[in-house]
Amino acid sequence: MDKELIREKIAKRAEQEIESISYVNLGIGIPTMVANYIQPDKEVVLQSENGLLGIGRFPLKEEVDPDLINAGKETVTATIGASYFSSAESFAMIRGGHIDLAILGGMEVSEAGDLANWMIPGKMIKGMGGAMDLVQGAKKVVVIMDHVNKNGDPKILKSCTLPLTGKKVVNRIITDRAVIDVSENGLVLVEVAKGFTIDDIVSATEAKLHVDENVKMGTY
Amino acid sequence: MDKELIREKIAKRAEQEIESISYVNLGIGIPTMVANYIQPDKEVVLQSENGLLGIGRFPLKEEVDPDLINAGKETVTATIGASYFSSAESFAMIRGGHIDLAILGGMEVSEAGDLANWMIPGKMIKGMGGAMDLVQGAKKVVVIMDHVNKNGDPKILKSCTLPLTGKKVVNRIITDRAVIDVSENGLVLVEVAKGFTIDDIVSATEAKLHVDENVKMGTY
Amino acid sequence: MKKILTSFDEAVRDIQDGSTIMVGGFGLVGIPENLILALRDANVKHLTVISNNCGVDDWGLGLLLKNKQIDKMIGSYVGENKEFQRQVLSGELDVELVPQGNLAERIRAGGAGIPAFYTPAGVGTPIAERVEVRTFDNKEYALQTALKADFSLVRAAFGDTHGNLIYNKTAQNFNPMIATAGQVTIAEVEQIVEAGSLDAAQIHTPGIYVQRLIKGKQEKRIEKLTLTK
Amino acid sequence: MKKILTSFDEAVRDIQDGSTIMVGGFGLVGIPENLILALRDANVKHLTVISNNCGVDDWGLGLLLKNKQIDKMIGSYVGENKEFQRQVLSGELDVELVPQGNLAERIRAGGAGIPAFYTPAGVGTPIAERVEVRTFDNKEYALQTALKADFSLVRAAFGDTHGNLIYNKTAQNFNPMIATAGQVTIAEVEQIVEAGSLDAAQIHTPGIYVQRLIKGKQEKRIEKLTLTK
Repeated sequence: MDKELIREKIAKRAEQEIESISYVNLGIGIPTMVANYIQPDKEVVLQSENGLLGIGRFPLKEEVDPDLINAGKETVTATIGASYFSSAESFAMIRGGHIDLAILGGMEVSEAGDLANWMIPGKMIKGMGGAMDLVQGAKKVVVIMDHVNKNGDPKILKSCTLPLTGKKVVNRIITDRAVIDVSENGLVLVEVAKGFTIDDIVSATEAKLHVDENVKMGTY
Repeated sequence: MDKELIREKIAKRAEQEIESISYVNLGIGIPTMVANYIQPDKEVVLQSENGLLGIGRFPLKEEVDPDLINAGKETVTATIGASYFSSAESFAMIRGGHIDLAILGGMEVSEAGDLANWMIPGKMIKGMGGAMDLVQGAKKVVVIMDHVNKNGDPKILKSCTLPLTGKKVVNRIITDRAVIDVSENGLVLVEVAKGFTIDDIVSATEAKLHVDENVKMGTY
Repeated sequence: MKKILTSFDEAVRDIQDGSTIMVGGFGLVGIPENLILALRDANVKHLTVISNNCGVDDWGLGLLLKNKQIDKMIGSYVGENKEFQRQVLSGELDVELVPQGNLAERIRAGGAGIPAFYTPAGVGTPIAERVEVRTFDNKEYALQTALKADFSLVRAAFGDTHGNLIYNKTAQNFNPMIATAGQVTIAEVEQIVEAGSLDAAQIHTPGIYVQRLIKGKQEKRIEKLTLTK
Repeated sequence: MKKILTSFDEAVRDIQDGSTIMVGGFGLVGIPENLILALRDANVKHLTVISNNCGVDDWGLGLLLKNKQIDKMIGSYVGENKEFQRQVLSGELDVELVPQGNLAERIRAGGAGIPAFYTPAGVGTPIAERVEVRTFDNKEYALQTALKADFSLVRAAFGDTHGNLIYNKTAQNFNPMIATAGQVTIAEVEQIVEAGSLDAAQIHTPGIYVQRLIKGKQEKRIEKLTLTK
């Protein structure tokens, strides 16, 4: 499957995590794409940590306002019923547990739900932006990423090798191959994507994987 | 002199503490009266800790808005250029050192500049309101009060007997009889009101009083 | 998108005996009048109430006091209420007095996920006797912990169907922070308008903080009418 | 009532070598464009800059970077700027990366007289290695200290003659907190209006925080133009 289709597949599956009447923060990259697939019957308000509750679609050319961007610095519009506020208020909202769901990208996730997604030692210094705040503050944290890296090595590990974004913060991992929950007893495989077997997933995962008794096959 | 005239005298003297182009918080009671005497050529913005920067005069009957009060719960108006905000923002402003001057009433002031003005053990429980925040946050704190209490006993003491509002917080004391500065070396008598001698002030003050070499007599 | 109720009784129905509630307002300005009346009628007991003041004898939170529904009061100024004094002196009512700025910030912290912070107010006074005092840059500060509530009751001038609120003048006061610090926040508003009617840049309380909305007619009693003649 | 300037050079004239400055904006949105240009022209050196981002190579704070005016940068995301990378790797530039919410709150604390507070962000990560970690209610939090500046540079859509500011949409971002945390706050505004023209209940930054005002024409460069076709 080509890269774009894989991204789309992950984004579509991630959309199912979003409940109607909820406030959601979508990270930069594939998480932002999730917005494109939100079912029209769901009432969802998207939060942008730069100070907007109610991100709308991208603007038409004539609607572009350079003062209106999302956290990925892309020009956007605001929905009806949106509100603007300061960064302090925005992170008060995030830190205070008012965001129902945050969907973020990941480089590595550990058995304990640790997440690493902000830096690779020796590489470009970028900064963590709002990720460290989001993983601590959102009621539910879903990480979406490829199951293995470019070299085919697992990204779901016994423990992370990269500097952490947060410790014990991930609730669910959605990859191109599987959906895995972080439970108190470790990782639980709950869904397997089309074209993969349980063994495929287990062997592509370094961390110990418990297979849920109701694991669903070929769900996406 | 009757009570009302004494209050007026103190308020008028306290007005001289207010510089042009400054932000001032006036406490409840005589401090509020100070507003009546502010020289019209001074640009002064009065802050009210319930969320108003720019307290105006009392309203005409037809202007009364029950949603617009000062911290003493009196109906007021707002000046041109005023702003409203929350209590958290209001005290961020106070605590953050943005208020140039706070004028408060006092029960007792000590040699070290400690202030007691919020409770008398065994009497009615009222609460400190915003006084403890104001004395810590304002750039300059002026206490205005009678020089002695109803029994003729000094209110300016070696150390306060009542529970404190703040420790080492007072910069200047203005009474019906004198103006006294709190310095690092103790209290300094800088002005004596009409009809009093330096000895009168010293004997009506329990705390040790240094007499300023330029002490002014009969200034108010 | 938000639950818009029409019955005040229903709005407060799940507030139970022993609940902690926060109530907006400064004096009688900006108080959720009808939610308080409904709480009185519901007759729930053993409440812990967090509010700057406690109403007057016959209005606002004073009504709950009179009805002996409050076990503990956390506030900054309670001097307007004779029944309050009586209950404290007789031991029926527990009171925690907090400097007003500390109170506002502790409530904000509760809504903002900040468990504790340092503040200068109260240092060297009886109220900081039992808290940690720490020096930063040669000045002493007291540790203050966050306040949260099971239910927050606020009043706004306008509320839209997404729960966005705008307050009027000094009726804003404690309401915005209190709206953020309740597990469930119930907003009594003077007018309910369609989402989109309010300017997005001028919302005081974003809808995310508000779970229930109800329209209420306000008496707006004036405590101290002062006039320029 | 406020000093209204007409020269950007004059507006930044007393910012000296070694000053700590805070600059509003998120990406290139809401940055005080002309104040930054004037600072570049003033060629002051050894600045400590506190800002969420550091501009791009040829605009915003990137201009000061290119001109080697910055010794230390405190921000949350600096990934858009190649020169930034080069200077950090070569040891010319010191950088302190702070989670965005911690940064916003530390600046707010600086303006609000709160010397320190506890926050969950960063706990268990490298950035909390050298700070106090403390448990409240079974969760760990890191102590964060306030940030202040000698000068704060902000941009608003409207400023009135009393210094009251209103921001446009997401150009608000860090500007309101930064306005409170500078010893001297300089506001570049798109329009200056008479006091009284702005609704008192809709002011984002009360004039008390603003020492100087100047009107500036904005380029408002767009970093990532994304359109619905």
